Amino acid sequence: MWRIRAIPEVCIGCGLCRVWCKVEHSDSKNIHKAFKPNAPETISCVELEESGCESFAMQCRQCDEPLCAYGCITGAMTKDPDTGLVTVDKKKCVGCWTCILMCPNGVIKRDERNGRSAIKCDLCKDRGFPSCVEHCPNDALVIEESPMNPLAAHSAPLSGSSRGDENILFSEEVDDDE
Amino acid sequence: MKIEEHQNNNPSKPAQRKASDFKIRSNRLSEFAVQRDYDRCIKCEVCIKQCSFDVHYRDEEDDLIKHRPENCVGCHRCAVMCPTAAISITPNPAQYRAHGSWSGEHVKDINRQAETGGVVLTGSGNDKAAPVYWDRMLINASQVTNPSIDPLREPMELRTYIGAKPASVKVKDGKLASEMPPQIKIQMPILFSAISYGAISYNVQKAIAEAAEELGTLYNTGEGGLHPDFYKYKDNTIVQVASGRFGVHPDYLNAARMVEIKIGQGAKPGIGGHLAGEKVSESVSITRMIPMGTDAISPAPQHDIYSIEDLRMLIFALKEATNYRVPVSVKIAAVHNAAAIASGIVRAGADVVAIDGFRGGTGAAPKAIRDNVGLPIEFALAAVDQRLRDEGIRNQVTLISGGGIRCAADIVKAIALGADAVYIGTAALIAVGCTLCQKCYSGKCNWGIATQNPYLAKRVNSEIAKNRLVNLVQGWSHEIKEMLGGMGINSIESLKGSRSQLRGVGLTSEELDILGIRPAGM
Amino acid sequence: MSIATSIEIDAAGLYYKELNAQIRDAVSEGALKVVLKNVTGQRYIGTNLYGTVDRDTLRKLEIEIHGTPGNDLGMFLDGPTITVHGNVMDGSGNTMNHGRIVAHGRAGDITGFSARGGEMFIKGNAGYRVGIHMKEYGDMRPVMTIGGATQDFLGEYMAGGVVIILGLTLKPGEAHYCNHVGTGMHGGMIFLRGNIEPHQIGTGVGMPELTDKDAELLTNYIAEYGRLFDTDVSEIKLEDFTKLAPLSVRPYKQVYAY
Amino acid sequence: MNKFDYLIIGNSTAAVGAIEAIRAAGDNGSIGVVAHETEHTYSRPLITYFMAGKVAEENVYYRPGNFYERMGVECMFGRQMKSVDVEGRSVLLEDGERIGYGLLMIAAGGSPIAPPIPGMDRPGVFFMNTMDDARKAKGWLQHNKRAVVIGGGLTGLKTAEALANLGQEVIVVELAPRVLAAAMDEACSELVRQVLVSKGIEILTEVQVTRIDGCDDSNDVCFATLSTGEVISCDTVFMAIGVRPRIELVKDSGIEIGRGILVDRHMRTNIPNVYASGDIAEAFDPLFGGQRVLPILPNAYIGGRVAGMNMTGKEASYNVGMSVNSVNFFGFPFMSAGFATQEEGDGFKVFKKLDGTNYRKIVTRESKLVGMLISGDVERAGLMTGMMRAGVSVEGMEQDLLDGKLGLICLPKDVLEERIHSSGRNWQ
Repeated sequence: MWRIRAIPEVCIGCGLCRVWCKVEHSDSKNIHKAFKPNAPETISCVELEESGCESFAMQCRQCDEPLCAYGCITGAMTKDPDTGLVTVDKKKCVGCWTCILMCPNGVIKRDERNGRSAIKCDLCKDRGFPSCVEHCPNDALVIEESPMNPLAAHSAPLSGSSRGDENILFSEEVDDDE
Repeated sequence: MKIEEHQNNNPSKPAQRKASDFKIRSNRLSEFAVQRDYDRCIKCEVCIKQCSFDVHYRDEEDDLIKHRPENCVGCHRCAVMCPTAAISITPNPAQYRAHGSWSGEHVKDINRQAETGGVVLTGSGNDKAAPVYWDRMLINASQVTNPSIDPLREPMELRTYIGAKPASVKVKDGKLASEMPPQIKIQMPILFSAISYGAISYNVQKAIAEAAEELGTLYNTGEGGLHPDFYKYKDNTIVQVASGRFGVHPDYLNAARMVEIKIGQGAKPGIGGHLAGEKVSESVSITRMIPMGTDAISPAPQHDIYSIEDLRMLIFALKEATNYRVPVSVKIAAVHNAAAIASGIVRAGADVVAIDGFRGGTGAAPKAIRDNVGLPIEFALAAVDQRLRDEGIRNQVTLISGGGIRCAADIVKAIALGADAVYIGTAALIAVGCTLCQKCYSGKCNWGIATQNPYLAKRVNSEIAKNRLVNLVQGWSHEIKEMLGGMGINSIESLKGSRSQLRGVGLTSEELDILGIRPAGM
Repeated sequence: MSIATSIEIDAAGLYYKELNAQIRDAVSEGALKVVLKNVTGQRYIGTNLYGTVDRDTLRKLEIEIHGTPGNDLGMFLDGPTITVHGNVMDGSGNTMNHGRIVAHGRAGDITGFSARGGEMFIKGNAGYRVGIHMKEYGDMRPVMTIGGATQDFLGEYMAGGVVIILGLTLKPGEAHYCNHVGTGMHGGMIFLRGNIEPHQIGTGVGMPELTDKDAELLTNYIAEYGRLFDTDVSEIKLEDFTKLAPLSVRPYKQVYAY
Repeated sequence: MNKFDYLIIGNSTAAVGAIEAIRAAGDNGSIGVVAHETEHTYSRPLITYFMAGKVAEENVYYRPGNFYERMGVECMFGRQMKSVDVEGRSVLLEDGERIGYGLLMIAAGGSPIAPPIPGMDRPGVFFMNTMDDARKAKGWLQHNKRAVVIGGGLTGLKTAEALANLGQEVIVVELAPRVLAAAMDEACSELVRQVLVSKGIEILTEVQVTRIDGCDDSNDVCFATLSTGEVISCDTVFMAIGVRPRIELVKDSGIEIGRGILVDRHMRTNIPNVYASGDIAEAFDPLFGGQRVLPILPNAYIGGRVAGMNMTGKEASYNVGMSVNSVNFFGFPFMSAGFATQEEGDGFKVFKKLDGTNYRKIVTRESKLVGMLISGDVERAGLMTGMMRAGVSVEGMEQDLLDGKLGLICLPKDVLEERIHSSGRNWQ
């Protein structure tokens, strides 16, 4: 599965990640049209964090234990057992924003453009490759590719039968996999 | 000890405050014009964040991004970073009245000095249109009589050994029986020239060191000391001993593959250097071993070297300090009597002579010096090589030339003129991102290269920079091999000093004589 | 294999390279004291000891020189104590890091050039540009005590460290003869005993009052001078000292047009 | 006797959490689910949306239609558990069938509190607890137009909102002096009141409905009499006073109960092979520092998941359960977490900022963030719950928190490092 990771040491705080995220999540997917004065509001799923000289970009980490999905009252937010992507089903989302309240990284946004729905980093799945990573001028965003943790599956099908022995989340005894 | 600023107050003089006390009255025209295509501008503010010279700003009232062209230094960072290519930086079309003698630059510099009473500073290499002799030399190639070599399929040797070579060697049982002076094997005749940490940021020096390691060549610390983190690159490090003696101590000297005594720098022959106190950050202070915030002053001369005899003393002091393990290099700026000086240096016992031409780079130099003092490296190199040959001591040193090496062809020509290897500095920085805006001395380098400001310095990702440097040198190495192959030569050794491979175009007979080459067509 | 912790080397007729190699070998083999006899101008004594033994051992090493060592005595010195029973020539303590040089005689030019640490004691006069570009860093601070007087450009470009000039070789009432003292100085301090005129001092150098810490430092070094050279220092009064210190750590700030 | 490796009582969020955890762990054991409702698993908070016609029926379901099939679960819906035999590891259903289990999880939720008001049984009186309730009310409302909602808590107000959206005249009757008294402080509940009133909802506080009467010609609801003596005409009454854990199901079974079924951090009851989670459980609240019944959906899922993990033998602990609520009325968002209603004192420090309709309040204890309340600008509110879970000191950051200016970058270096690098598995 894929995750985007920030490398604060080389993040230059330019904000191009935010710009290109907005473009990708606009209707037109065209930078000029997306930012036209009368264009519908564009939303960035990347949060550029800055403090003095330090900065980094943060977007959804596609958590193995996604609290947003666990808190979702409608079942709209799920973690895909195959891709590991945490996605929101706009048709189901009613905009209660519990996911926003649950996400410890604060990277879920409100999208009120066509009805209320949560919006979050989808790794630009329609595009094939995350636009923020591709456009980062200093490689301060990278794709981490890791095998899908079977235990991380939010709703795994019956067939998946590898029975790992590791402890997971919530556990004080847990050693993180890194 | 903390030194306090002492204020000289003269109570007898009544205080008068004029407008000029509050503000510099500038008669300068902006050097650059900023053009913003408002149809393309998406107001993302990337330009605002990227400009350390405060050119771009958001006008809240008009809800537009606007600019202050008078601040622009022409580094093009904003134009490159703008996601919609909405910005172009051009020379200001509004210029001083054209004049055949008084150029706009003269007028601007006069104003600058009339305002401040100071020495006009600049950075990077000489930007004047003095003749570049590399461009007036053409390289030979084989046709029919001496077959050319295809370097893609046949072995081609760029390996170079740095160090003094004995006049003769004894071989016994097929093995070398003479004791050789220390030698350093490098994979191509290209070394990274001296750029100190302080002049450039940590990340850039790290990238250069790592590139040298990956390429199997050497980089030079400059006179800024060796950062503790960089001791791990010691097999690829040349450390410098210069007039400031910053960070010079036994560990430093013994961490290196080569020690270089810096007498002069091509961009500013005959003068010293001052690293402004504000650039002496904590990390720079650790590296240079001086307190934070104090000026790092490199005096013009080394005060223990007032003669060739003194130079010999320092060379051997360094050999003693390193137990004769590493070659000692002496770097001089190319000046009028470079040949005689080089001869003296060789006789003083140096293993390597590095000559830096007047187009060499600098982090800060008085403009008057940078643009008017020194010699083109082509002449200096040719003269030095010839003099050492005439005196029969050419073998005693490795000759490294630097100062304005721009491409692989320059390297081939330099080696044909007599160099063993070249130093590249500005070219390396361009590979990392430098756009030659010449504001290195300001410490506000928008490309994160010539700065110690942590916000700006992060702009160089050493990993990316290292890869770019490696690519550049590998690209050049391929080109050198192609040119060698074209000449029917399969080893860089065979090209060394082979001036018959060069012909001059558009050169006077004196120039041809000095370069030791024949005119094209002969 | 055992070796005497003290070893004597007769330097007569030895080229400096051979002499220094012998010293290096002796130290490598464990000598803690090296006595050099008949030294006649051999250079770089003490320079090549890096890497012989560990740093702590190097700091205990004593080198005793009888005769006159050549230039660059103890260049890059990093630990040992060198005692010279005679004069020293130019460049003693050049770029020294740590250790001690004691000369029972006079010293040449650029004594202590660019030193970053360590101590030097010169019994008599010293030459030109003494203490030039001395530095300090962290807890490293070189201190040079000169019993006599010096020539011009004393403490030029000084960026740190302490130079103490006792002026003992001057006749009573005789003024110092060095000019351009502290030119370009931007750190450190010079304590000068005896008369000096303002025109002898470089621009940018101030004469602040002695602090209590200064007095303590001076008292200690004067006492040490007395002890090392077996000299009566009771006549030396703190009030006879002039302290010279730079007015700014950025002396050339205003030189440039930006 | 039918026997399952895993028997789950209940068919809601906690049950789903447990089922998904069991299957995610790769355990293929048999799972049986007993539920007294006949519905496929659905989202309880959505029933008011469904009633208002804002959410289509198919979207009320919490998981896709083939969920049980895909998970290999045998459903026994519309059947009520009667008792548990923890010795014999079996459950007796009301219909007399006995089902055996290897491991049991009780996630039967809560039942609505029904106050003893005369007239409660009249047609037109509804609860708002199940899909069935919502469906029935939806039909009723088609030919009625004036409703009284008893209870100004979350369910009551969401019901009122739904009713207003349907064009009903709505009167909320609340016993406490203000609405949402359990979840919000005075200032914030006033903001909620203003939002509701602006949409035409009438709110009566410090009153009760004492009786519900029909009309002369009909048994249907017609009037409600208030404790003030006032009589209001209405045609529908919703009971939304609250729910309580259905602990009567395990009475005398040997399973320890408090206000709910007491569970440890592994969601295990005092009986080793019996687990409980969801609204029925009384579990550990790390902020509160003790056992609490916290009937909120996120905790139900997480508790169910922890129970599921532990049941398959993968040790997991329930450390993140704390009170969190995110709700909006007519699009205006409100959020609360932890000690949201706490006022200054008892070792708590409280910081508040009211700017128009944007309200922010943070509560700290020993310089750690332990509670918050936000209305309006809820952007990045999760940062604060994240800080609450991580237990980081927010000393000196209080003003930034109030101004909404705080980012992840303000977290201590080690916490930040963990956030940037972690795979999101270990939110302490």
